[in-house]
Amino acid sequence: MQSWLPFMPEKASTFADRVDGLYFYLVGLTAFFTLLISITIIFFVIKYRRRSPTEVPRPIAGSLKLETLWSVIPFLIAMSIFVWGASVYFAQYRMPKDAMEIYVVGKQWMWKIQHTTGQREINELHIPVGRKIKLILTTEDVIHDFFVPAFRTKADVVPGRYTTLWFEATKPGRYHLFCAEYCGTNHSGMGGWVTVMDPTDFDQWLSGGANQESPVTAGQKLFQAQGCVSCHGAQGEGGKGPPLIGVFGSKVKLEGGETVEANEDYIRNSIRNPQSQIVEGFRQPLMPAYYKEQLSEEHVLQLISYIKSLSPTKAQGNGSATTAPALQNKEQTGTATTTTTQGTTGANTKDAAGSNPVIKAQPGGRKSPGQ
Amino acid sequence: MAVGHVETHSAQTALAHHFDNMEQQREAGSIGMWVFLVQEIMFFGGLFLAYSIFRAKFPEAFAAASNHLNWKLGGINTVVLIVSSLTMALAVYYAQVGKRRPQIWFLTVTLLLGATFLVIKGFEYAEKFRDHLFPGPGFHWEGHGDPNQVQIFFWIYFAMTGLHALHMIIGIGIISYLIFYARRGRFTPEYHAPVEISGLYWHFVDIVWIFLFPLLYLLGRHLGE
Amino acid sequence: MSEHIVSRKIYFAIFGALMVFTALTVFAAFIDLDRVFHGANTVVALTIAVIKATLVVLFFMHVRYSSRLTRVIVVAGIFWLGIMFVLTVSDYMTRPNGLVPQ
Amino acid sequence: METSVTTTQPIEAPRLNYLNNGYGIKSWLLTRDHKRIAILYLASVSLFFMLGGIYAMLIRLELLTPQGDLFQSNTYNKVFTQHGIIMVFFFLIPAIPAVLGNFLIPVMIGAKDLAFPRLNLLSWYIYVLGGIFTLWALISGGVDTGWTFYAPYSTTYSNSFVILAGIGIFINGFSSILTGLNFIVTIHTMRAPGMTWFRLPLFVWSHYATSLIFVLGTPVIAITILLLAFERLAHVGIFDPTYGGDPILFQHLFWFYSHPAVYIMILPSMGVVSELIANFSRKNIFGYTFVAFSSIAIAVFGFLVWGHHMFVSGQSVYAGMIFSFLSFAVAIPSAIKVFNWTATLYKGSISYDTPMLYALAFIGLFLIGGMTGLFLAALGLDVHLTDTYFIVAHFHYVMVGGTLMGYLGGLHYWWPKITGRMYPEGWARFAALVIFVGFNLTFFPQFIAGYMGMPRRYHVYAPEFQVLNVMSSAGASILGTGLLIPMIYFIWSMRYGRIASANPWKLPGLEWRTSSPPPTENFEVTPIVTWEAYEFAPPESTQVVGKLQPGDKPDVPALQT
Ligand code: HEA
Ligand code: HEA
Ligand code: CUA
Ligand SMILES: [Cu+2]
Repeated sequence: MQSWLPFMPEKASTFADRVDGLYFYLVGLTAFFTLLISITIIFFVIKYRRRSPTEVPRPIAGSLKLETLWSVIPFLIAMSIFVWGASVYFAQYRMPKDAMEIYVVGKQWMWKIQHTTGQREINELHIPVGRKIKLILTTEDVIHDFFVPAFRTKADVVPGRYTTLWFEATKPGRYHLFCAEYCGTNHSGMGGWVTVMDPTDFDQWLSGGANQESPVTAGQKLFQAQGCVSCHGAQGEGGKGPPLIGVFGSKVKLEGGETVEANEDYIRNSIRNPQSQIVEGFRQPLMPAYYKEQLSEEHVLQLISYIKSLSPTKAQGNGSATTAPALQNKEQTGTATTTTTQGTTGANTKDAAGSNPVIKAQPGGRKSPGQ
Repeated sequence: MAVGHVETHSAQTALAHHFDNMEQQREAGSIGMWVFLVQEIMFFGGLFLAYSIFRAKFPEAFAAASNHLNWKLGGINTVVLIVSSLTMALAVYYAQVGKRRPQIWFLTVTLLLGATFLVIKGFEYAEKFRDHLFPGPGFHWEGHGDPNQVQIFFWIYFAMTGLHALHMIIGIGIISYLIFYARRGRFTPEYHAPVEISGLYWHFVDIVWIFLFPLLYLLGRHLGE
Repeated sequence: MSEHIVSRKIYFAIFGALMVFTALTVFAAFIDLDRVFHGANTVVALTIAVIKATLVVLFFMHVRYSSRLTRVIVVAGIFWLGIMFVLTVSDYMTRPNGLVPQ
Repeated sequence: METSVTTTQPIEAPRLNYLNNGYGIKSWLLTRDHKRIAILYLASVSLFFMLGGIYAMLIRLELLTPQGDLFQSNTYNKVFTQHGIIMVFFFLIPAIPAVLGNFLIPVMIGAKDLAFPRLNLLSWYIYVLGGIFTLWALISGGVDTGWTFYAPYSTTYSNSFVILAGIGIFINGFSSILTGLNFIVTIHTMRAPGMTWFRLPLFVWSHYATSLIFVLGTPVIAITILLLAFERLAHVGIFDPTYGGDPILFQHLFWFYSHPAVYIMILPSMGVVSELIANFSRKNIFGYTFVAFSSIAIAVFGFLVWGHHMFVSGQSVYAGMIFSFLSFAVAIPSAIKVFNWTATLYKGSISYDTPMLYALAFIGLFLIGGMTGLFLAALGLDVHLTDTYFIVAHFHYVMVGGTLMGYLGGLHYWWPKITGRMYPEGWARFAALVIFVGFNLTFFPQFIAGYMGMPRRYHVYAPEFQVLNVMSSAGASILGTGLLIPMIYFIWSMRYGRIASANPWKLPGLEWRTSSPPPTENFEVTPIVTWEAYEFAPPESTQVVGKLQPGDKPDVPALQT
């Protein structure tokens, strides 16, 4: 279905209106200045056309008044755009507390998607309408970009790191999913559809794949299989290796003084190259690095969601540690985000609790509106 | 350096056809060289930026790797370069006052010092190759610190010192060119711009090393092995 | 501008200073200044390097005696390097975990 | 042609000019005359422009239909990559400085040549060498990374000839650096007596600003490309995360140069337009000092905004804020220029010669291109627009609608001076019109496609975008044919064009006070400048609006202090 305006993309997220508003403001400005200048020019060009080959007009030196006028006014206008743009951006950047998490892994040239309830999809994303969705994205290979025009949002998916993106769909339907960052041969083929469903239909769809195991259980299995248990303990209570219970979302003190926040990036990093951050008191390098060969990005995500499930409470509270005070009082109703964990650690650890796979997120799937 | 000599040894008379007078030509030469050096600053700047960021990211690994470098050789080389800077400055001085013999002599010493620097650097490189510390498939590291990150240190180390050495080699070429013409008695108190601006270049290369030495060899020593 | 000839004395004096500073920087590197404050060693090492560089630029490279234009050029070079560093680092520093190992 | 040029020259013209002063390949390939070097550049740059243009046409042909039926996907990727690389690095960046700047700066400031003629020739050879490497890359199989070479795709995953192309760009960079260096030194030290800074034509000012960027920016892309190439060779490095590297760092280093580079592309063109507007309305430019210093301001601020290409890349939000803010700040000097140009027309005596048509087209199109730049600088909006066709439209409006128009205007304007022949006015006006129409038809629809969400660098696209793409392709063919016309009549005019007098437009600029084509030494005797820039009428008849004095301040040439 098309929107009421020709040549406008569909609006399907609570966020679309804000972006469109800014867009129309700028279209207006552009039209205004284009008309202003071109009409003036045409007027002058006709009025002062050369009448005799020898005529010499009197020179005009210039005018300080005018110069200041047309530097200051454009500057003020520009600032208005800046402020508006920034406010929209911040709205995008603020993570909702109670979002339903979905894991996304990009690889040349497909999107692999896994719901906390276990459903897996490829190049398809099913979400309920009117529910805040938070994607945690990464990639196996090069940079990709998760782009849903109808939601007016996108985020680069950067290798070696997690990016988050979130939105709240407002209208059931099927919308384009594009890869917007050039990623090689089949870049233009790396897309699919986002299907927004009524909550009831969505639950139907969910129950369809109920038998599949959730990332948490999958992670737990990996935790056994990969031999993590031998050092971190059967329940992650720790042993030769540091304990994992309650680690997620806490501040971890490292060898060499500095403390870091145990967010997704930290845990992924501790799996991929453990030597790079050694937890205080575990100097001797026991833990082997797990490369792509042993653990795909999806596996890592499963392990992370398992480890998250080990710290139901701790994950709370320190989220704001890294969110700018300036933002604390910002309104929470942003819809889509396009910032990396860097930008959003605070926020996304905060709601790590809210969306903790065990405590909330799994129900978050089933208990989604309407059930 | 190109900027300088290209212009001057062209015409038989020292004054190139398109300049009005020697003064203008000299000025053009030195400004030209300075602008060129600014471009050099930005060129190395990119590497220094990369260094700073990764050092901040991987402090442990960088300290470990840096401690593995041979600071004595690095120090000796620093001294060698500073001395060569002095001799270069003196060579310029004697060109200015028009004393040919000491000028040639100091140019030669500068050249030899430059060569010494490269030889010592050569030994250092050889050492690193022997210990499989050259980044790439053959890289091997069992000191503490994540091998990947240590490798990045050595990557930056070789990139920076390598480019610096390249500049030294060019510099040596220029100096031998200067010696050649100095012996022909080309340079006079009126006309010695080439010596002067080549001096600028040489000092710049020295300055780069003045930063490389502490950054690569020394930071992290206090942590001990 | 007729060029200014720097006396040899100055050259030797500068040379001496450079040597002293070199010794100093090596010496300083081996004592643990981080106890004073984190990164003190780096600060010291860089300060010394900057001083040395300045000496070379001012005297060996005659900037102290050169035209205003030359000085402007030198400053510009350093300034632009500054731009590159400050803005790039401003990104890394403001990432909550921008500078922890990745 | 040379002989015929001299015969009917006005009396004051010497029998000998730079064109007929020596014949044969050697007299060209070994020349140190900045005018001949400019011609060498003109030839090579035009070749690259054609090549890039053909690629462009292939792109548009492919995009006629949603399903990619003309090429394989990776062929298409190579096509747009090579289109971008060639157009940016081998056409647009050298185009105006190396051709028009090279030819005119010494003449405009009353010098015999650039400060370092041999260096000038060397930079041409470097340029050619870089070009050869790039062409070599294209012939041996091409590059498919996009002109932005983003890691880790370029360092690890692409299996195309990245290194070769990289070397080409690396080498070519030094050509830019040396040209910039040459300009800076020349403008500082070689001005004729009486040619104070504030008597310089604005063309020279803008080239001075451009040279600053050449010298300060280009080295960074050089080192970056070098590191990229090594990383690709050695399979270790600082960009690919699998080696512990950081892909965002590459983007910082790349854009640190490549954003200022876009001002390298626009500033010279702005200089040309300032000349055209002033001269073809026989008025001194309105607010000379403001136009002059806005160029410098653009060059300086241009270095502070590169992060606006990375709003969604994983850069910190706060850095995003800073860069967005600065991007808006840098728009102001451009605004000042636009308004001053418009004001210059007021009470002028405006002629409708072809160069003027291009100048007016420039203002309009650059305005739209620039304003859409503001869309992209606005954080929240860029999130939706980035990497869509909106970007493509934006930068073609500024680069083609802006720079290319300025370049064509300049070529027509100085053609008599360069070749001693006039171009056919009628045809020229017609071509200008065709190009203008074709251009807008090509790129305006892309704004809409972009906002509707069509991503760039797409070989296969969603059917609903087809209408717009067909329009765009139709426009492109008009544009292409429009551009064909000047190519033909320029070449034609070299032999058959009407002989040009020394000063066909009746203008005061120094370049019009020597014969066309000028003698090798530019002037018989070094001119002594006693007049202001664009001084058509005697100063006493100057009419002052507001308080501002005419921009003449006694210059203290730095070398005196
Ligand atoms: C000649 C080249 C050129 C020029 C001059 C510009 C000029 C500008 N550009 Fe553009 N740009 C490119 C070439 C250029 N650009 C290219 C090639 C890319 C894509 C690279 C890639 O990814 O492949 C790009 C991409 C690009 C982006 C990144 C988009 C993205 O990838 O997400 C941004 C974001 O801020 C941007 C902004 C601007 C701005 C603010 C200006 C400003 O300088 C414009 C200033 C001019 C005006 C504002 C108009 C005149 C003013 C008035 C008429 C008065 C009214 C003014 C006000 C009210 C302020 N450009
Ligand atoms: C100076 C810069 C410049 C110039 C002049 C142009 C000129 C043109 N560009 Fe280019 N373009 C870029 C710089 C430029 N482009 C860049 C940097 C990119 C990004 C690449 C990337 O994503 O990596 C790009 C990408 C780009 C795309 C997007 C590709 C994609 O993202 O999938 C498209 C699509 O329409 C396009 C079209 C055109 C067209 C139709 C022209 C026309 O104006 C060309 C007109 C010129 C000619 C036609 C040649 C002269 C005429 C003849 C030789 C006569 C013979 C020819 C015929 C009669 C057909 N360009
Ligand atoms: Cu993935 Cu483009
Ligand atoms: Cu930009």
